[in-house]
Amino acid sequence: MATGDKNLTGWADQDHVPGIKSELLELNMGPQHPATHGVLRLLLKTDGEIVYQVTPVIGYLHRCAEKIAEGVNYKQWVVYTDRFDYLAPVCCNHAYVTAVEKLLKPEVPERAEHLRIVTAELSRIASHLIALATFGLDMGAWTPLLYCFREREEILNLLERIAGGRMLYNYFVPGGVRYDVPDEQWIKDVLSFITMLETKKIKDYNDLLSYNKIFIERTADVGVIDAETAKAYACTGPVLRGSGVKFDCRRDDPYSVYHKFDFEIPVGMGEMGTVGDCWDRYMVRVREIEQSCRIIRQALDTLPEGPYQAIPLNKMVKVPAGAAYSRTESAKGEIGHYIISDGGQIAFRNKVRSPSFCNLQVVEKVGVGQMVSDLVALVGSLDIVLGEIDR
Amino acid sequence: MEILTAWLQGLPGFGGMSDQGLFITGAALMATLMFTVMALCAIVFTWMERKVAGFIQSRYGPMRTGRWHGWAQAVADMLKILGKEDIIPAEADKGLFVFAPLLVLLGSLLAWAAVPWAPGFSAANLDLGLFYIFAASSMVVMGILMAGWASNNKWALYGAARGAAQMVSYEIPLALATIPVIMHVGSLNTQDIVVAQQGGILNWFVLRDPFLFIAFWMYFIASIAETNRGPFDMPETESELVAGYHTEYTGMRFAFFFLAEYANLFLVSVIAVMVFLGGWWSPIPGLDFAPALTFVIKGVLMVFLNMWVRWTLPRVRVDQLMYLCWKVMIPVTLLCIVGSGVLMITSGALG
Amino acid sequence: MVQYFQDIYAAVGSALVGMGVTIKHIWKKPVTLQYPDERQVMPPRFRGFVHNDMTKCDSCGICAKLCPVDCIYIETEGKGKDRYMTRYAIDYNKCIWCSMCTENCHTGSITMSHDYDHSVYDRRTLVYEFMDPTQQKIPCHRATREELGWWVEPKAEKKAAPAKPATKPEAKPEAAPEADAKPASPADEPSGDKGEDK
Amino acid sequence: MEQKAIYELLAAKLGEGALAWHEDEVEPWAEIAPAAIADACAFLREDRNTDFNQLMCLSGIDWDGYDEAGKGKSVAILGYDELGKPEVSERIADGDLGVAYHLYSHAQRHKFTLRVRVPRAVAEVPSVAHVWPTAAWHEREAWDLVGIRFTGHPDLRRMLLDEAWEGHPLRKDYMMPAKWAGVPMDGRPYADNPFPTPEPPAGGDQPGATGPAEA
Repeated sequence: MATGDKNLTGWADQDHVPGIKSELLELNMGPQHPATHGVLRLLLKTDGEIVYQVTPVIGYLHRCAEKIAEGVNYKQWVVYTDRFDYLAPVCCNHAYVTAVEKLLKPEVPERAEHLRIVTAELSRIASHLIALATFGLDMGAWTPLLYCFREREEILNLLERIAGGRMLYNYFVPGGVRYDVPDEQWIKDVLSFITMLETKKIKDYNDLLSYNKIFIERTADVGVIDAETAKAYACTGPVLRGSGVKFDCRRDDPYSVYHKFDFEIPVGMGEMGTVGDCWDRYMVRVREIEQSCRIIRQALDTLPEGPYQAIPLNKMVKVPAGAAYSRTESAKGEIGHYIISDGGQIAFRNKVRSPSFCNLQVVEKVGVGQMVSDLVALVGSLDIVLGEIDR
Repeated sequence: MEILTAWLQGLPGFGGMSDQGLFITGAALMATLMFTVMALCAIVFTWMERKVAGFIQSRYGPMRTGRWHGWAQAVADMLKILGKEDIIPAEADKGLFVFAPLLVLLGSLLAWAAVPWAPGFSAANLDLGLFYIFAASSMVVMGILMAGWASNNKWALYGAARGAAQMVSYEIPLALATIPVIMHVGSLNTQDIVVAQQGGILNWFVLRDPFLFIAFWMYFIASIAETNRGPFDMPETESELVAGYHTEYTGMRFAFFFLAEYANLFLVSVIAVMVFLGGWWSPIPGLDFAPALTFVIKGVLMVFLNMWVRWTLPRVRVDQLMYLCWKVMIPVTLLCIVGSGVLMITSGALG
Repeated sequence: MVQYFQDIYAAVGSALVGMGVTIKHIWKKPVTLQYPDERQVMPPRFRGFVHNDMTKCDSCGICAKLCPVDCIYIETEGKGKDRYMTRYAIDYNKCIWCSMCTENCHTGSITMSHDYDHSVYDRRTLVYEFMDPTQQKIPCHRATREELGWWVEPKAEKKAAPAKPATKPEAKPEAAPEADAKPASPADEPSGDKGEDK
Repeated sequence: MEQKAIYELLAAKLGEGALAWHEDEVEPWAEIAPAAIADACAFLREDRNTDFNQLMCLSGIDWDGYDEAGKGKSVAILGYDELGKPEVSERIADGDLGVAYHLYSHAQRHKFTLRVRVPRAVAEVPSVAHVWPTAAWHEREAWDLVGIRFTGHPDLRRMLLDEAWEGHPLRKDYMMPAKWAGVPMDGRPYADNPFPTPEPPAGGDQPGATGPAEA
């Protein structure tokens, strides 16, 4: 409301009252701050509530995973990919094994691909649930947080049954998946869970949060990222789609067997305000949960019989020399792995292009001129994970 | 107060006391009572808040301390918080920093004096009771401003600035919403306001006429804002301002803010009960066997409503908060005053 | 003006809808588990603390080699038939429960237990010593193991081998001596072998 | 558009700057002279036929010791011993540094890969941050971790590491400092063998706060 129109070039830096020096207030938002989703630090220059400059400072969680990749072999590094986006680790596994398989070219069994997609989509739902939850929390709504975590807990239980881990699964291996479906009951449980999610829970979230007038007022027309900015800053995932660009690696650059499944790509339509505002990004995630449910149902209905590993677990992976960049659609956006192999068991160089890293950058541009509260909304709607930004 | 002094006079040993002595003793007793009520508020309502929040959110809340549903959790928390190290930031304005929590506490404590607990039973039966309550509770805003400024913390300053703007603004609709009732009663005396609502639920001011009904909800919304609770917890906004004006406070001083928040919460709830919801009168006429208990139960229900709202709604933004106050609530409350007045004239109530 | 009243209506309406959702939940049974009293049943594949059955281990060292975080320490002495393991330790400070050590163990000695609840007061107590060389050294060479009755047939499949009863009671793994120094810490052996003495 | 055709367009524009086209790889790539990379990117971004409006990824690479036969990672550091200390060889790393650009066009739906190689001594590549704003952070990261200086970058500070950090970790000859800002950087403080061993455990190399576990 009060934002945007004012000329932002140093208005507050001038001395408006003779003799009284006025300057912008420097504010350290983070690294320990409830709204920064981790250890992100935003260096703000504000004039009262209006933000004039945002400088993200990152690296507090830096582990130099890319250096570690040069010391562990291809299979061992799968466990490190779990730790990038720890809210959707299966998606990260997927990105990595896809890249390795691009060089390795194993015959990945159909069943493995289906299982990969089921778990990756479950993981995506879990991540989106957290995104909704924490975004709601940033907007001051506590209760949706707990509801979303309740549903996420169900997903964690399901993934725990198939993969063994609760949060970090290490489920994929180059050439397949680690374990088969535990039992038929698991498939039934997944189906009943997604039915429950589709029919009941999403309605609850919508009633409680999405269509709440206060929530709409807080998020509509706030933090608008237009399509051109989104593309120029290489935003991907729900951030790009929230800006109205219909792009999804799963459809436009298909990997795995996503081309077999029928699903829609929700985009921001500016229902409550401008295309590309926080509400659009939020709503894209809600709708993606529904689409992921559709994919899971199709993948489980057509789950083929057969092996689930092309390479036995106890066989070392030796990747032929070469370089390949592979990208997949994670919950946060496009994860790219650029693997340079020198023919050995260990990658020569493994560059990770993480979606949150690129998505966060847009804050520098879009955050200017917002109010402090809107900046919180903006950062929340980008749904960043610091584990993946700092790597 | 009169009841108390009369009761004191009847006690052995107090009979020979002078009136002045009786008054002072009675006042001291009353103050102790009020402070106890206030401390109890904080303890009971913290527990209640956690339980309400818990059950709303599909969980239990505290379950361990004291066996039954963790009833002793709030007591344990209080003890813990009192035992914590008291930190005053090095760059803080020490005097103000120490004084601010006291002022906040004082603001909410003073207002308790005029609350009518039962027929004839209030700490001070003032003719300007309602006015006095609003005047006293507006001291809180000074405390908050002081706390934010003295902390020498930018987040605290933000919280204080927001808090000052919010609380000063919302006092207007808060007071305006009660004016129709005052017009009906023709008195600011809190006892009189309650007495005027005798005769069952239909005689409560909230159901007297449609404008009063709207005024009640306006009062309710303004009271949430006045107590700095969600969805209007601008001064604290834990996701934006860390903890707002009390970011730097620890231990006992933080406990004062905490105490004041819950005391204020109960205060605005009992004022709502007193002004709109029939005070100590029970909904069914003739069943008024425990006035004070009825009063407190109604107050607790109002607190529950407040908590329910808090744990449901997202927070508004600070400019939207001001918009809501100045462009929605003040016009609507003014409309209520006019409308209620017109109804009074047409129905011949003034006649 | 119409917009103004529509907004007020929408605000009140949506707030009431939301409050309906929350009040509905008050009457539902909470989903929380009262943790120490009620516990979740872990699925069969659950990866808890790593456990090594010292009667089966022949200290081939594959687990240590495959561990992405190098948290397994194996020390041996001697050569050939006289090669004995003197130390087998897992540092749970580092362990990431990835299960890579278990899937390549050819004797099936190292497994992921279902034990997850393992708080300690000192990080040092999380380095678990699975054997005490002063009590018993474990032979590594196949011939020696066969001779002493330690030999375990390698797993035919990847399925977990059936648990073999311990042949030598004195060969039971010894808990870390640090655990003794801190009686307050609940430093149990992270395994199914609950009955062992410390 | 075919990648080959894109390269031909680019070669026609750049002339000398386009060095080679590597067709028969898993992922074909064009080798560009370092000086021409900014022009190449600007061209690919602006040209209607190519229209590469998204920079998917920008990777800094240290090519030192790259051997397609898979022999050895680096000539400067042979490997790491048990305690994570590097075994340093006689030879000084002298391999090239490189940058790889992965481009994507939303409109045309095609991808393209560019690579540049610069000698280790003069690791300078023109920045493409003015072409794609997203490159700014990627380039900062490449500077931080690989040590490639991007000329013309608006704000070339370290991205992930502290401003005072020494060295660039993703270089093949990088050695972790034993101590930084008073914090010991070498690991394994808890894994001492608690049982009496023939040689007494060296207590000196343990960080002060976390002494060795004594039996």
